[in-house]
Amino acid sequence: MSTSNFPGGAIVRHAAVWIAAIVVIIVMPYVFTSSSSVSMMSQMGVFIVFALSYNMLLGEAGMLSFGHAVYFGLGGFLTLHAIRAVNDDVWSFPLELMPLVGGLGGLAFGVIFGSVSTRRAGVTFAMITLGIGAMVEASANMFTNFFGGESGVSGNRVTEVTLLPFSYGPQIEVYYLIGAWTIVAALLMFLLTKTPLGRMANAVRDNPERAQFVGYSTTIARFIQFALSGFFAGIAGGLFAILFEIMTAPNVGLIQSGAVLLMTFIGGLGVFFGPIIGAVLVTYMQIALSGFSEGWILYFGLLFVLMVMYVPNGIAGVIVSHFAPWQAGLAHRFAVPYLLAIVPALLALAGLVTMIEMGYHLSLAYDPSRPIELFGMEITATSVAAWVVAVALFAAGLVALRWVAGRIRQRWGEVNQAMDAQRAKQ
Amino acid sequence: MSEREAALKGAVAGLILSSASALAVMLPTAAMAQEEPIRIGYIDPLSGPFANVGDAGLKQFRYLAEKMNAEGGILGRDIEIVGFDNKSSAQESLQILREAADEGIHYVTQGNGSHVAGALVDGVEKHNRRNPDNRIVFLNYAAVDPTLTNEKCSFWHFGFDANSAMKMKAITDYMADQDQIKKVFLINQDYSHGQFISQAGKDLLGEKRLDIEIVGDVLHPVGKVKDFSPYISRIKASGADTVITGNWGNDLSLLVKAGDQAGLDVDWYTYYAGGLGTPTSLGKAAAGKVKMITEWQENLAVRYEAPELRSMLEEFEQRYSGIEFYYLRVKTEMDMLKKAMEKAGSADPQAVAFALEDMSIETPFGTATMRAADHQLMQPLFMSTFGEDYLEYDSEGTGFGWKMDAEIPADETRVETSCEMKRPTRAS
Amino acid sequence: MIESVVFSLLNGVLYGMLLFMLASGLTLIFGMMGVLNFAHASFYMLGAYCAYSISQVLGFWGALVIAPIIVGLLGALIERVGLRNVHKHGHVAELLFTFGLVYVIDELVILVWGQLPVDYRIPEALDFTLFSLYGSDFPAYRGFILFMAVAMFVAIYLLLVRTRVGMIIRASLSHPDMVGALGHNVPRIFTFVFAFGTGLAGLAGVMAGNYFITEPGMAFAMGPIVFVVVVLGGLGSLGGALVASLIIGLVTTFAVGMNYSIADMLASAGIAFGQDSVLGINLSRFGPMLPYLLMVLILIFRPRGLMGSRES
Amino acid sequence: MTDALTLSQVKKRFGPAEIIRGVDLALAPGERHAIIGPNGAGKSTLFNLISGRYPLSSGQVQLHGRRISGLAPHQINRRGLSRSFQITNLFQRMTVFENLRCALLWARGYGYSFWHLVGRQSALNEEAEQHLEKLGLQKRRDVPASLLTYAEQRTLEIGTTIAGGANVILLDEPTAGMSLSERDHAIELIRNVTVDKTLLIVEHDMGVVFDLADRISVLVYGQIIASDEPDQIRGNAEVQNAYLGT
Repeated sequence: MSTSNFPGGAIVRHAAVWIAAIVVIIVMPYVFTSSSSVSMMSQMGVFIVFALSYNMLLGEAGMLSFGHAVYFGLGGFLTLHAIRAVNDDVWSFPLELMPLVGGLGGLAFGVIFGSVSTRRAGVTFAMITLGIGAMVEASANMFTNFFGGESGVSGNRVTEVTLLPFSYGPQIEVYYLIGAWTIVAALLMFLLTKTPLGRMANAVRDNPERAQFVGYSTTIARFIQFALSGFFAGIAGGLFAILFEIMTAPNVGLIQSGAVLLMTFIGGLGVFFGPIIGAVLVTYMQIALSGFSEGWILYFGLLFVLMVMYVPNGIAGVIVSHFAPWQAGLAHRFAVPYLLAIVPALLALAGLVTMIEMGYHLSLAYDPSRPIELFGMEITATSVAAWVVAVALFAAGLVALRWVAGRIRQRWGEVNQAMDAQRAKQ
Repeated sequence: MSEREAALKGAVAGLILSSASALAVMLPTAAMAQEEPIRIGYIDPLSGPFANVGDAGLKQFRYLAEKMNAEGGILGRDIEIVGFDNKSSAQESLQILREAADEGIHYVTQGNGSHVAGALVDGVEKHNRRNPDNRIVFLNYAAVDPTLTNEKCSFWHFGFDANSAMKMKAITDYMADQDQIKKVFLINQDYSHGQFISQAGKDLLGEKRLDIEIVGDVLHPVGKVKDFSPYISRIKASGADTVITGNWGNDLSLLVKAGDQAGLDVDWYTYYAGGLGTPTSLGKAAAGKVKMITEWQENLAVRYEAPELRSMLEEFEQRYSGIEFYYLRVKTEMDMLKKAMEKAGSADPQAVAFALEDMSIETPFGTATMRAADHQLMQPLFMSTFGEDYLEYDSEGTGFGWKMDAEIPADETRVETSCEMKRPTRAS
Repeated sequence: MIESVVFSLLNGVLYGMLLFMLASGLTLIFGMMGVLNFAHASFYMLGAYCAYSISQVLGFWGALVIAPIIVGLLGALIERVGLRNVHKHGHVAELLFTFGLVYVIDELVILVWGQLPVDYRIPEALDFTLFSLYGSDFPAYRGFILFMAVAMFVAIYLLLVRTRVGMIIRASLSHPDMVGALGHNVPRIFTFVFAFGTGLAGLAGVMAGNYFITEPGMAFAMGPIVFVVVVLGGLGSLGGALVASLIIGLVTTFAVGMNYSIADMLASAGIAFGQDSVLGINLSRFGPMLPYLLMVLILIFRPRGLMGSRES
Repeated sequence: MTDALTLSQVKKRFGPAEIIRGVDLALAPGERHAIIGPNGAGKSTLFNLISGRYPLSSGQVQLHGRRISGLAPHQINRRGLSRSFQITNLFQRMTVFENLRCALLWARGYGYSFWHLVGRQSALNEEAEQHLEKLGLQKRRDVPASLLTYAEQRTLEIGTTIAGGANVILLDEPTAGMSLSERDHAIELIRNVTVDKTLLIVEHDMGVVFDLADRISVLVYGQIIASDEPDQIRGNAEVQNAYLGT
């Protein structure tokens, strides 16, 4: 019997990862102390939960949804209404557990909408979720009592009904509340992948037909997975509501649904920590990049398109693909070509960024002839020379990158051969 | 093996990615001035579908700040406008509020979307309560929801545009004097702004002119209607001679154009026909038919002989072809802020907020006063008509411009407020 | 009453035909390649903007010819450089690729043409009243749109039925595997179909850009509804797209005219109930929801759509 | 004693074409039955009809005397009928061990549980290990199914088919594409794992068929033209004529 069958080692290894995660969450606010970074990290926590719940669909069960924000948003609205009810003395429920309200709401709507949508798979399923998403978004304008019209629903998270002696007014207290929920939700979703349902979700993703011939209804497996995913999306929505104290109609809408898809995909589908990377990265980019450049959506779109083309397994997929060489002690052989790749990659990127920034500057700027500051230089977008240099940089970078890519490909070939040889020896 | 090939490509793209994020950090950041400027956070959409409007506003603020700085700034300090992209989202705006507070920005200004303004009023209130040593004042240059200076009013919020109720009062006052108006149709966007206009329009007309018949009152979804001709058929069938609409952007352009194409002969009373890009897309369709109620349009500078404003708008338009000097109230806002800071002798948010209360300022068109009771600016409003017959400045190079029909003095725009202002205790 | 019905009918058909111009390209691309092109409406927007720029130089008629070709060539380029690489990762990856493309195209349009609406006008030659009915004018340009849409349907139909390329495409619609097996260059057909489909979207943009407004938000406003049309009609079915376009056009147009709520109807039947609840909401306000509701219902109960031959 | 599997007047039409034109077949419990026939005779279609993959146009299928036609595949599977596929049909991204464990989950009553951790279910894991051993795939335990050799994949396919403990097994060309030695190994395996089970097998390789089967049916153009013991089939003139001879 091979060693990995003995669960002890795996448990210790896993536990170490989770403890490390908890430590990181505790320490981060001491590293990034400003209230906006604490707020940004809180958002990251929210979106980690949301992206993980989305991965339960697309990554684990192969269900492409364009309407996952429905459960996120409705969960958030319900949580906020519950908080308002507590503030109005209609109800009493501790703030710490409020995300559960969102979770149960997400679960309930997941059951309702899931019962109709999960009967289909593939593109049909995707279209149904798109339709439901658009419908719920449109209905936000009709049911203004619940959705609060275009100004949304707002509340005050300081309810005075709490389990712990915190008011949750200060940002940092909310951060730790979200951190705790993130850990709990992530752990539960991780464990879920180890259950019969989780395994069969994978089975239905890989081969729905075979899943049927080992006794499982693909519809029911998808449905339960979908509803549970709605539960966790609802929790994320509840946390979001506590963080911002306001929910608006776009939170249930298609753009929010698209955002979670982007996060999950960029991070990496099917690898558990992929969506976590994606949520952190995309949240950072959304907040930070939009402050740097007017063209942040374009960078974002280009990044996504390039990822779909060249890195369909996401960032986590790239990392995971290096595990085997690492274990075989061959990872160092990539060092040189990877280092080589950085130079042309930076060149091409610098060229591209310069072109895009100059383009935006020309089309939108306050004063197009005024130089822009880029990479510590002053660049005049109206000068032809700047454009020539930028295009040249970009082109040269690309050409060099192609060459390096060849080297990397070759090196992968060698490493794979070496690993096969190692395996053969065993 | 294809899977491995993918991994290779993955490795390459991964590198691009990592360097991309590294570069993102190195992108330009605002250079630090030697002397700490007074910074105003401008929170409006700078990307997405409403970016054009947000962008035009930002340019105007920056232009005026530059002018002010050239004349010595405020209290010897420069004004810096820091643009933040809120993507039209209330939540993003709240996140920006925190960022702004972190960066030591104590003044924020916003205008596009009453829902964002509402969230900001709420957010600023909570922020100032939770962070009494780092307060923020919210100067609202365009959001017109009356609740902002009524139920939701806040000591930290100042409204520089006449609110929707005041504008409707001005419109109906003007209409009451137009004897040819017999049948009025209301068509509005189906959200609180449009709903308010529909209700207020009916109420006020009913009070002022009993003989006017309201022949229709329709709400349509915001930004969703591509073809307004069905609505036009209804207006036509109702026999209306006048239409009131609070629509803005494409909902307004498409509506008026569809009316023109169907040969509908009515007068349009609007709030936002002068809004960015709207004259361009309206063009000939609007000529002689579309009216708007505003605190400003460029030909007023000619009519009221305000050379300072004329040179300002000409310089501005020369610099930015395609956009115009849309908001006089931005200038009013900046001027009042300057006056208040000088009166308070500091840029301390609370002192400045107190100084702004009941402050008056002279504009070429009359006095503008910040009413202390609800922090609503009282300023003269003007009814204007779009057409070939304008004084000097056409709109967005269309060959059509705005001609003033009537002035509604500041006093006559007054609407009672239900605001119960909670003021902080004044530090002596 | 009759006049409003007649006008709603005319307007509904017109809007429906415009939708069809967009949907036909999308449904062709799906039928042939299995790709649901999320960026289809973005190509439509590109068509409008290109037409605006070209019409500055060559006038509307030049734009009418050249702009769709440019958009089609761009589509071909994107298919060759991007989509083809993604193809091997499956349909979901293709869907995601076009999804990302939406962001890129929409932003590039802003980069090139700016964020303001551009002044793309109806040509003088078509700027007159075609006829008047019950006192309402029917502009000639609407007639032109109708004419073009019908011409387009006929042209596509003939192309599919009469030409060799069309035969191959039609064969691919029903038996995608067979065409490759018969020795046709499937990748090249894919490129052609994608270019053709996006070119059609571009043509729709040329026609609609001046009828509506050419501005950066026009793709986002049109995108989801075109999807609804194509799904409703049955993915890959041209006839289905036509029927569904007309249905959606008429439904949305007529819903607008409904100035009653369910509660009002109950009240007129003598039942006073639910004025303050959902039932009291004016039916016209349900208008924007209806297409999506239709789509969800059809997908649940008849997933191949009204006239589709196979389920996606 | 009721038959394990009964087909009565089973028919299947695809559009105008009738592919299965009234098949009657009865398998006694414990019987190893092979279906042979020329390409396009409808053998795989017949499997798909029995296992619920396609709906019947008319007729009936019974499992242990109870009607199963009209049920969904997973319901048929739960009643004790399992099948393999002509084209390898595994959970490609899962390891060999996990493929086997997934095949056991329903049979061991885990259902759609999201409160058990499969790693902690020792009885379940042991059983999966036993199957692994039976298949001789211990060394490949943690290899993803997609990386197995072809013969290994076919072996695993048989393994997942029988793991759930179904007593009626349908195997669709289990040895197609194998080398001679691999084939002998597969026959041995099939013989071992189907002890006390009812087996219905489609196979082109006559060696396999005559080696394994107790009885053989010959399917030609959607009809069974003969159904008998191997020796009788070998001598049947009609079969010779329709299939073997010409």
